[in-house]
Amino acid sequence: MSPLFEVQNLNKSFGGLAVTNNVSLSLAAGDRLALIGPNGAGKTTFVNLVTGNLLPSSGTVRLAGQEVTRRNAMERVRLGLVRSFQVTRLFYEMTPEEHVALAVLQREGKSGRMVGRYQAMPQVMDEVRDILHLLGLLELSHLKVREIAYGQQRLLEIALALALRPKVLLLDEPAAGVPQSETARIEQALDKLPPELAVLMIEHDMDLVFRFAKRVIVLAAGTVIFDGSPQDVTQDARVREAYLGSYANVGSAA
Amino acid sequence: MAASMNQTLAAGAPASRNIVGSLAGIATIIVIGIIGYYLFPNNLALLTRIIAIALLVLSIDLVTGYCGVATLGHAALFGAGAYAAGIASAHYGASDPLLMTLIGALAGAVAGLISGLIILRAHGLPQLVLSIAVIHLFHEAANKASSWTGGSDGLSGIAPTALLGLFEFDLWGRTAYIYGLALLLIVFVLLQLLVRSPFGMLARGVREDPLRISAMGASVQSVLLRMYVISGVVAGIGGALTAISTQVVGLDSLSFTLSAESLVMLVLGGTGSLYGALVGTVAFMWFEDVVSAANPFHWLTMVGALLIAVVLFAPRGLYGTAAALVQRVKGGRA
Amino acid sequence: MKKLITATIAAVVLSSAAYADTIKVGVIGPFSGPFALQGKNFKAGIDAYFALHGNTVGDDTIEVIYRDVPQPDPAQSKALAQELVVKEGVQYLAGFYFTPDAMAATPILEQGNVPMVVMNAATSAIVTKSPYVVRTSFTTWQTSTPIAKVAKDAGVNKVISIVSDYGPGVDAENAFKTAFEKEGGEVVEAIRMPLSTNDFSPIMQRVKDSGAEAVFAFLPSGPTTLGFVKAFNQNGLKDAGIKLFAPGDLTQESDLPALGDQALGMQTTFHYAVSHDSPENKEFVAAAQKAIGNPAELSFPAVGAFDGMHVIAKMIEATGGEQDAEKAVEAVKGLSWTSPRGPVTIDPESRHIMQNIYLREVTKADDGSYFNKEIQTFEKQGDPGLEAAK
Amino acid sequence: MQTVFSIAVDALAYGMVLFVISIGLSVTMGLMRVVNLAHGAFAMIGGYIASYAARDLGLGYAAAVLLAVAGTVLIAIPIERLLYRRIYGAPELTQVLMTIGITFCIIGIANFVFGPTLKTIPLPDTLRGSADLGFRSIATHRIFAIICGLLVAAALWFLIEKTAFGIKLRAAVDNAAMAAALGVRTEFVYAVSFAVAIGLAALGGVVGAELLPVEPYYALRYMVTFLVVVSVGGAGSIPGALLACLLLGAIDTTGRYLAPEYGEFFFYLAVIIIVILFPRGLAGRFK
Repeated sequence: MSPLFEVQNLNKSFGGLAVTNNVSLSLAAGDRLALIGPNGAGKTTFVNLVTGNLLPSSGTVRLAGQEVTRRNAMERVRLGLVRSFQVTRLFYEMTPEEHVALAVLQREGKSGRMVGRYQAMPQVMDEVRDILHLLGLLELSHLKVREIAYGQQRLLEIALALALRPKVLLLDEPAAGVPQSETARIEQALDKLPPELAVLMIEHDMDLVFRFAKRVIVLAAGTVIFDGSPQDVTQDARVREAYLGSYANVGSAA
Repeated sequence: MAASMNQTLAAGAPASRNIVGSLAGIATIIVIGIIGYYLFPNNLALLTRIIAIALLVLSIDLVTGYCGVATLGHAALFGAGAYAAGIASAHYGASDPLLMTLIGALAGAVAGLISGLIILRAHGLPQLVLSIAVIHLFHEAANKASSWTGGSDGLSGIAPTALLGLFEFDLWGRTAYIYGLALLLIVFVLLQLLVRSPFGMLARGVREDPLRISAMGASVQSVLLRMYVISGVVAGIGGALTAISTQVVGLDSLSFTLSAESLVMLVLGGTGSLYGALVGTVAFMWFEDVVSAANPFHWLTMVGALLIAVVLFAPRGLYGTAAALVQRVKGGRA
Repeated sequence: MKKLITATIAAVVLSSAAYADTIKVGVIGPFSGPFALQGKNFKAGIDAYFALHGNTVGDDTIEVIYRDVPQPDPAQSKALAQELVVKEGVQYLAGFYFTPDAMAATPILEQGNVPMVVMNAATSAIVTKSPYVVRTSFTTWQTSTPIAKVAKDAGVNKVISIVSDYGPGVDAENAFKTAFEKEGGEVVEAIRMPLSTNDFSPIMQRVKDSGAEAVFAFLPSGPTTLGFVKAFNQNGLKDAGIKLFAPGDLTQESDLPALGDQALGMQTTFHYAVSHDSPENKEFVAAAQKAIGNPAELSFPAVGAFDGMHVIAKMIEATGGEQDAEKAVEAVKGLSWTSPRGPVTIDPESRHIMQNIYLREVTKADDGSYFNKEIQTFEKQGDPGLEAAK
Repeated sequence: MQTVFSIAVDALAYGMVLFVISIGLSVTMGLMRVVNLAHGAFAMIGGYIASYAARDLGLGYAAAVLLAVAGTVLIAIPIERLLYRRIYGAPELTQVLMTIGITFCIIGIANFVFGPTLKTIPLPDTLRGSADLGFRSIATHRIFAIICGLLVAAALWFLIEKTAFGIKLRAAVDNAAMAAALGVRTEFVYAVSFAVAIGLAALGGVVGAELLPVEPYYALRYMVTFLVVVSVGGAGSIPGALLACLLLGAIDTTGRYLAPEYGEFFFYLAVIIIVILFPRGLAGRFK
């Protein structure tokens, strides 16, 4: 059986500077893969290549058996590849309920309806409530998003992704910017993700990576330098070099 | 379980409040319409004109207020409707007012599609410039096709027949006014349904964050284009109403001036709300009428001062600021 | 509430009944905006008429109600005309600077039993739109036709026509072409340029390439005329001996101070020059300049308005103040009088004004100001535009 | 061939006049991110002051130009402090509303003070008349406008790219908070940039008056042209604005020569094509 999601020999360079260098990886249903790497390793570029916001210089991206290398972001979403954003991108004047409802409607192909209200569609409302409940956002469902805490906005990002019922979920630093006290809620939310879902998580927070991922890929200078279990990653010489070697540069890079 | 019951109740409350609110709004329009009829029985022609422009401003609100597209060329849609309805009557004898309205709506939709296809190719300031270019092209086209449009002399010879075969469009403009009011009400009710529908929600999403919308698998471009076509229908109806009620169409209906003025009316009333569009139109046109009658030589200065005052003291527009005030008072009480 | 409404209506009805011997005249024109100067001239002409002849006819007092349509906007014009007739109860509609605005109001004349006196709008066809339209201004055909003879007499055979691309411009082009070809001349090229043209250099290049001996031009008065005349001079056309012919819109008195030396020697044909030498005109100019405030701002719309008020006064006289559009219009058909511009007659058939058209040359006066000096008269010109349309 | 040259000269002259008038707007829109529809109004004020100084006070042309620039800036300072400062960073539509309001007021006041007629600025003898280029003649004043345009472009480029003030300005534009933290007085920087932009508007109004005569509706009549030019060039870019002016000048001039009756079509079609191909302007610095 071919994997659900597969990247082969992906390259991207900006004016001669190779930012993504021959990266390959694959995901099957139920996988929990974490992609880590020091600052400037090319993680953001990689995300953009995978989601279709950037076109690669060479290489292929396959999703559910189809080649999607040149397809745009929207089509990839429809084929089941859904992402969350590193910096929350939400509709700040709308409520969490509206967010999730919009996602559910979009998935069901009903978002173009010009009459009727989602509140009057029982299955939609049931699903919306279920998802909000799952992520503990139900009591906030009628506040405007700009009025809720950042940690809860991060949860809403995940809720939105879930509402689209993806086959492959790409979580771009789900805990970024969330205060330490609230990361536990993000972890809980991640634990509740459907087991058959293939998840690729980009993350800085190593605690979260160790708890969540079954497999880790380390990216440095656009190249995959490690692919293996979380247990082995800290022992790997190249990973240590990439991270420790980069400490000296952190100050100037930031 | 109890908690979730409470949530359900809470969820139901704002929904029903919305419906009550919208019914109240419709009732307000009807009441104001009737008061207008009896209070200014001799000004119905001007009131009808306000209605036609209100339809144009509502139409701009759909793309600007709900989708975040900045445009200074929206009169193209209005003028297309006005000319189509006028040409149908003057050249083809299609003078039934309902038919003319339909033709206007269709032409508005086509114009919406064309200008949407062009204007949506850019964002921000370049988008504004594209819209300006579009309105100038439409204007020039109408000026050039003078055998159809009458060019700068205006298209005359429009003679709508009696509405439903019963009501003549008379000198007092009663029929035109009531017809216009009915059109406005129908459009308003439909638009209220639209902006609360899933599609309306999608459009608001596009305004706030297009990237997020495409990350949800929806096509931003398609949403905007559909909205442009709907907006064209609304503006086209407004244009047809002008053609029917004044029986003449001029190049001004395809002008940059009208585009800019109606955008100003929208911002004055408050973007992103249908009431804002109506309030803005009525306020601006009323102000213009009063001030230009009182002192035509200086009314421009006063309109300018009004605009500055609105930006300084009511930045969300008249309706938006009033609504926010009401909200705050209510919030304070709760 | 209902009481209040009834009371309001009653008040409106009563107020119009109480002043039965006040005859209201509704004047629509551009009183604000870029064309406000023309509206100001309307008002000056009307005020001058009242100053010289009083505002009473028999027992009746004339009251003028002004309504503003800043730019061509037929819908607005129609709405205001309707309001004037229905709400203000005017017995006469007058003014109308722009053709579309006048055209828009014609359908309500018969229904409202109201005559319309056009004080400026210059497209021939307006008078055909309703039997209740009388015009006291001019048509573009009327003022553009005689210049063809002037050109031919000056020995010019090949002319290039340059007009602004809108109704009056096209009228001017057709009028000149028709007349000039009748004289045996040839219009080698006819250029229509957008109204918004700022830089006329490329047009002047076309003139050079065309090999024409003279230019016939029509542009609306205002900022573009200045650019046009300057471009004509600075691109060496004047020095090359190419002549410039135009109807008087190009040398409107209010533009002359700005045109200055650039316009010296320009020949235009028009129905009225502020400098016209007659006792009637001296009287008129004195009154109108007083009314307008700044004497330099006075120009032709004022005389259209002045004569328009004369026609309305005659109409009131004929009807004894009763509202009877047919009788009123009938009364002025064939009416002749001496206007500040010279002898004029309302043509009984077309209801358009027959008048002298003058050839004028821009001349510097002793005090350093510029004026249109009349040097030739074409007597009793009708409107060739109506003929051409037949 | 001679015709081609001739058209090219016309295009250059027209483009440079556009440049002199529009470049100030490019500064406000690109560097200060204000959609300043009142730009033309300030150019008009400059024109009026120069006309008053030269015609009614009988001062020389150079003195009139200086007076116009200084006077317009002086008038603009309170407007900046009271009104513009409130709309920095506001949504585009708000800026449009405010600056249209300002434009209307200025038009109304100009109409009241100077009347509705055209005002001219008498030229000195050296700029009057025409110069012979061999194959054609051109108004001396046009040559003056071309030189002015080049000087302004060079001076602005120097100011923004090569001076300490330019560095501060660019910093303030890129990241106002950061610049402030580094000790740049952003309010001061903004005020100075605004003054420069207004001064350029006034200069453009005076130099361009031969082509775009001064009258109260100047501010509205040419508003769209200025906006289009700046946007096509890419707001905030001096080379971009120069390129846009020359290109649009060429298109406009050629179009009006070849097919004057479709002049408007050519111009706006070209604008649509350029904007779609270069959504950030020919040399846009910012999104």
